[in-house]
Amino acid sequence: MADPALSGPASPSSQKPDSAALYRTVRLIRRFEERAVELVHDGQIFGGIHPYTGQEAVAAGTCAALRPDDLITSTHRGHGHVLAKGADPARMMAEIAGRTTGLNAGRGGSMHAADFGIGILGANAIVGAAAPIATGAAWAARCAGSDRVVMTYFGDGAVSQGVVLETFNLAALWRAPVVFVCENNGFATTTRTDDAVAGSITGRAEAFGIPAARVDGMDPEAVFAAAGTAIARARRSEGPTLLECVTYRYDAHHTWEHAARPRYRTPEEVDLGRSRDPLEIQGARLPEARRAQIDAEIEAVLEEAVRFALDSPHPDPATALDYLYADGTQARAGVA
Amino acid sequence: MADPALSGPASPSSQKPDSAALYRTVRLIRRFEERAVELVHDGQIFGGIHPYTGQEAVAAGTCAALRPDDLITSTHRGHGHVLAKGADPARMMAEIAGRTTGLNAGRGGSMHAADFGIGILGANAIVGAAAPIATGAAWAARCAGSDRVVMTYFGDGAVSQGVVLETFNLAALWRAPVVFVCENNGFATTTRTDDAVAGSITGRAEAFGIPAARVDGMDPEAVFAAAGTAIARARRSEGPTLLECVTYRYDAHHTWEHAARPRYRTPEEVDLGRSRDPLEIQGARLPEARRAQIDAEIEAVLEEAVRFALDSPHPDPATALDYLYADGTQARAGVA
Amino acid sequence: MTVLSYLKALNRAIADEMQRDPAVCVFGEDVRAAVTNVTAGLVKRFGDARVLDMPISEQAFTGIATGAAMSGMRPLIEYQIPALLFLAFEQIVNQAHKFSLMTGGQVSVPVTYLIPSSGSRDGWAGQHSDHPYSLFAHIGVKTAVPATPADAYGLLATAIRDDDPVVVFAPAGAMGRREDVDLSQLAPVPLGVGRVHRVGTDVTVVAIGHLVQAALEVAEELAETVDVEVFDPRTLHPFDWQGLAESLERTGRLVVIDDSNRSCGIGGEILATAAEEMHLVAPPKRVTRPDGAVLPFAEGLDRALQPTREQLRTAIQAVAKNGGAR
Amino acid sequence: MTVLSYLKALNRAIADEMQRDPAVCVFGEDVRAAVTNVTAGLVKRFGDARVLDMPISEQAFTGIATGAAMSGMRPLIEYQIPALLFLAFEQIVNQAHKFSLMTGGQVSVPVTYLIPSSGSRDGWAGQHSDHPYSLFAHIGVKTAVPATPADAYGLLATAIRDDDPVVVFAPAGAMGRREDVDLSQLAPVPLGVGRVHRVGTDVTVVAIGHLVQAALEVAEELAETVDVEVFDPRTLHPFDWQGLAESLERTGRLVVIDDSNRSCGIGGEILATAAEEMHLVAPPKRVTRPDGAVLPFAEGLDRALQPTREQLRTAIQAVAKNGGAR
Ligand SMILES: Cc1ncc(C[n+]2csc(CCOP(=O)(O)OP(=O)(O)O)c2C)c(N)n1
Ligand SMILES: Cc1ncc(C[n+]2csc(CCOP(=O)(O)OP(=O)(O)O)c2C)c(N)n1
Ligand SMILES: [Mg+2]
Ligand SMILES: [Mg+2]
Repeated sequence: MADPALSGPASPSSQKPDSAALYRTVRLIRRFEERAVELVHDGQIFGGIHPYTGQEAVAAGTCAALRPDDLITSTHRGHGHVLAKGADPARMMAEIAGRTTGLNAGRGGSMHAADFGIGILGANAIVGAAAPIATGAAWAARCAGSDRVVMTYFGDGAVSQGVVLETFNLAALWRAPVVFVCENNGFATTTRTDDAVAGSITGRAEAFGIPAARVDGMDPEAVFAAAGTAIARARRSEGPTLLECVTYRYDAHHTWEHAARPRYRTPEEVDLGRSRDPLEIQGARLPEARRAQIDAEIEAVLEEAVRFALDSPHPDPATALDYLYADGTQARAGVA
Repeated sequence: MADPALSGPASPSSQKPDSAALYRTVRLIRRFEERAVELVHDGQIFGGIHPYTGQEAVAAGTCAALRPDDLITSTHRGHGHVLAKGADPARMMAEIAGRTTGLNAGRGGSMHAADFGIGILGANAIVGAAAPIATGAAWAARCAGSDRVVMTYFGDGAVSQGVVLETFNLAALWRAPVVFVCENNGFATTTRTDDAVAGSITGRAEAFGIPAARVDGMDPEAVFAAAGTAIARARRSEGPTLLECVTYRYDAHHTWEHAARPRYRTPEEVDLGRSRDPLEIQGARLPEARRAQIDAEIEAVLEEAVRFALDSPHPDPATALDYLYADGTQARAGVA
Repeated sequence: MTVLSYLKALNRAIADEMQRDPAVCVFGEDVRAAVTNVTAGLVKRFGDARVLDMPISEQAFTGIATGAAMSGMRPLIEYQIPALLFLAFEQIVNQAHKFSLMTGGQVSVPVTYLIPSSGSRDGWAGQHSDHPYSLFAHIGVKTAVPATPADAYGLLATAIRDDDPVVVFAPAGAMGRREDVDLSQLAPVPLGVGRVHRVGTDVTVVAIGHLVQAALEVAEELAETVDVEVFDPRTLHPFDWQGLAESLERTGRLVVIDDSNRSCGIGGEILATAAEEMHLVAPPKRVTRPDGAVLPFAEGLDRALQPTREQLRTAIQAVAKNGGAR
Repeated sequence: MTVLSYLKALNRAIADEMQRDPAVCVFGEDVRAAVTNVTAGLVKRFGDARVLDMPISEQAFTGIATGAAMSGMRPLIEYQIPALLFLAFEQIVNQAHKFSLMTGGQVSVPVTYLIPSSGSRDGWAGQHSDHPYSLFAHIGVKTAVPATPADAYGLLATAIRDDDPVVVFAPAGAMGRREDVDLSQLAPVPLGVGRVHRVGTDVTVVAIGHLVQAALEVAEELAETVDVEVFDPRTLHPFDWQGLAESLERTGRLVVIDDSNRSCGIGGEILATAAEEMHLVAPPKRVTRPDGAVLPFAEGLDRALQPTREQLRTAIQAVAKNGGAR
């Protein structure tokens, strides 16, 4: 029952996709994640990461359809969204390496990367918790007379989280300028979407009168088109839209899986899932030379990002309570 | 988009309604509430009540379709459900008067009345909170090899509560033998249903693959028929159903309104709402003499209930912590 | 001088802050009809774009307030019942409270959570009678429990202006208080600054919220034999440890009366900090709800689990020199 | 003797209880694949009707466990992250905890809430590193924090058999512990009975969870100058106040080390109760997380907010007679 209007081409208000730019973003995220996983294995990233590999088309396509002053919230698997929205890869790498030069000065790490200056209201470690925050920001933007739109990402697991469903209701009632992007990558950790979701993902939004579309989440341009329509609708104050982007997680749920190797999908299944690759789909849209040029640029960017991150200082333990209170209220230490 | 199968007559497995018994229950609840409101005004009930007046057809019709060994959970507006499921009106009155002879020994009061011996798993003071509890009881019943059904009541306000929506998903996934009865009385306190519910109430259940029907909640026999179908479905392990019973709250949200008089509906609107009365609808189905006889019986029952309640002892303050822990673990007092 | 009720003081603080700052808005259930009376008149004065009735979705609207606060608004949320904080707990303690530190100071979350009629509200039984302020002090969310109308005004105004999340508990037992005030003198009260309601030399009684009144009455009753100082911390986090230390410097004796559960309550925290760091010449005492208390419905049972004047009197006498005999 | 790890002890306790009692079942996210390893092998052994993977619906499945428990089941819920308790807070503290009293003893709610890897789990940052056991002690939900593999086994087994809700926190810092045990001697450990891990005469150190190990190490380091008794309460509610009193009867000096926030934490409760009721010859001390702590991501910052051996050593020396000099 997906809304046919949303499956069609992007509304006239949205631009044509810039295929090279989309490819560039997909490539940046892919290589960022691969480098980050290496750093995890090298012990340079405390605690590991949830790699976004395979899902890059979603971040790339949706963010390309946003204006720079639009806002996003992200998830535990958030590197892709943060990079696609324009965060500096070096400061992002420094953040997940816990350095003072990181986006959050090393206080947030992989699951909390934020850059308020460019509209990134933060990744979030609690499944579904950012949906109302995004909706509040969207409402506030409209109150302030702006036509900004907020895009909020979450996984297939989040559509069973009460706060997300409550938020659908409020966003619909208020026609909040928010776009709900559900990345259905087939699994919540080890749990298959079908085993966790009664009914359908799009149906959950539609129940609240929110139009919803199922989108090919492996194709950056398909995502871009659907996002453009949803964003335009939000910008016209016509209310929220849900996009279910069907994608596949190539790598582990989290890097701990690389060692623990829980069995919940077969190698054949993974191969099948990887048979459609956003990098290849988008890459095929560019002349070979252009692609190679972008690839080289990205390598340089990441080389520099890793160098920047690893050369940056670790924060001083004496500053551990900095920023706890906005007004500088001093917390009592743990020993008198 | 209500499921037509559910709006039709009750399935063959359900019995014919016993019109007199239904009338009796409606009358019992109506008069119980009227007497209870009097006791509130007389200062005999600590804290007041949420009167169920006007909604009696829902409790009467649904409970009549249950087997005695079936279970229910109820709400802050729970007297009707508790009485319809068969609780002793005298012990119920004693409970809301806070006496030792009350269903909960005076520990629960109006919002927590329970009688586990006859399948009443408790009213609940938190909107929506009983829905998962009911679903857990339903699941446990099936695990135990029983074909018991659990009926869980909540208001129109509860369909925006996350835990209820999460519960829809789990109940649907597990085909739990539970029937969700949403009493749409037009308001959540002062908030109109239409201002709080985007989409429709039935649509919220349907999104999870749960069949749903909109039922005339002023007609006990219509409710009975719909409940019969839903219960039969649950008993066959085919899964949950939602019944939206459209009704009207005649009296205040809570007795404090009798003094505070917040303005959120006009007298004309109330008159219109009261123009269909379950007592009259059901009463008209009986010979006049039979109706008068039942009315007299009920008066006697309530006379006795009030007498019993007010003659019963108040609990001893020294026993205030009794039952805090099931195994008798002693809590430290508030002063050493 | 005008007689100001506690309830009206809360209402006035909100109205004054809404008037002063267009970013202040009110979220809650039935706030337009103002069923708690705290928001009476606000929708008429400020319009329904700033006074928003919410569906029964505490988690979502708490999170929405966080997002709005990050974007320049200053929402005040009214929760009709203390237990609704439990529903929104993740959004308050794990989201709103943590954003400033987690983002390295990029953002602040100026939201006020107001709970009118916290604690026992006479006959609302087990699920509606909690007084969970100590939970927020433990988490470290700024927490205020005003005792008087002027402090209710001043602390609520400060909470709304504060750049961090602040929970304001208005005890049911204080909602009916009235006091003579000069309205033009009403002013914000800083967080973390306690108030000595009565100066005394023998025993310091720290009282929280509505129990300040009880403490003052007991102090008068005992005035012949024990000279009681009554200290109201006003905010539980941050706490005016210095003010407490100064009082104990004088008295060296401490009793706390606190209407929350005994274990890990603010009463215990006050005793612990005093024992660790301050001048005490006798073992301190506290008067609280029992461990794990669930308030039963019946009036006598409900009362039996809340701290009483009687218990306070006995505790003061036990702590005072010579058992409070002169 | 066999080497038993803490993790394996938890796993074994669940398996043994499932074997013993068909009413025991396991709810949680990814419990079939056993991503935390706590539930490894259970689905194979007991079938998927008793080991249930849940959608990400903490509130609902917590409530479902309550309903099932009222109807004869004994669910154990595994929460992957301590903060998930915040999502289910209302269902635990306002529903499961209160049903027995509110119904006048008609029903009990035997549910176990298990949090493997509570506290800092190295790099999981602000929203995944809380150690919120003190909140449950305040509410009065039975709360266990086992320190050793044998106690992990024994307390979890007891929790499952207990007729009330019990929260079991398995600290991340203890999950890796191993100890030599005679498997046939593994047995339930009663709630409310502490354990003296090391007998001493000079200072009583109360350590919670994984910090028992730290306390024992520091005690050995200081053995030349201070004779430290290490007391592990094992359960925070009910608490073994008598055991603590007996220890203080001997030492008269108290230090608590507790990996939860300072204000209104169990550390404060222990100091308060000792100051009120027990034998103390010197001001007690506690070593905790700071007030309102949010653990920052970077390793050095994360560590800086947790209590350290160094701080414990200093605190013991400060409390000991003559500063611990001999
Ligand atoms: C509310 C909540 N429950 C559980 C977790 C633990 N957890 C982290 S990620 C995850 C799976 C999320 O699945 P999905 O939403 O599909 O996102 P994906 O990981 O597939 O990107 C779980 C259960 C959490 N962080 N928050
Ligand atoms: C979760 C929650 N939020 C708010 C309240 C306060 N409250 C009690 S009844 C009520 C309205 C409920 O409306 P509805 O569900 O339609 O039931 P009705 O009162 O109409 O029977 C509210 C908001 C509550 N008890 N629980
Ligand atoms: Mg997923
Ligand atoms: Mg209603």
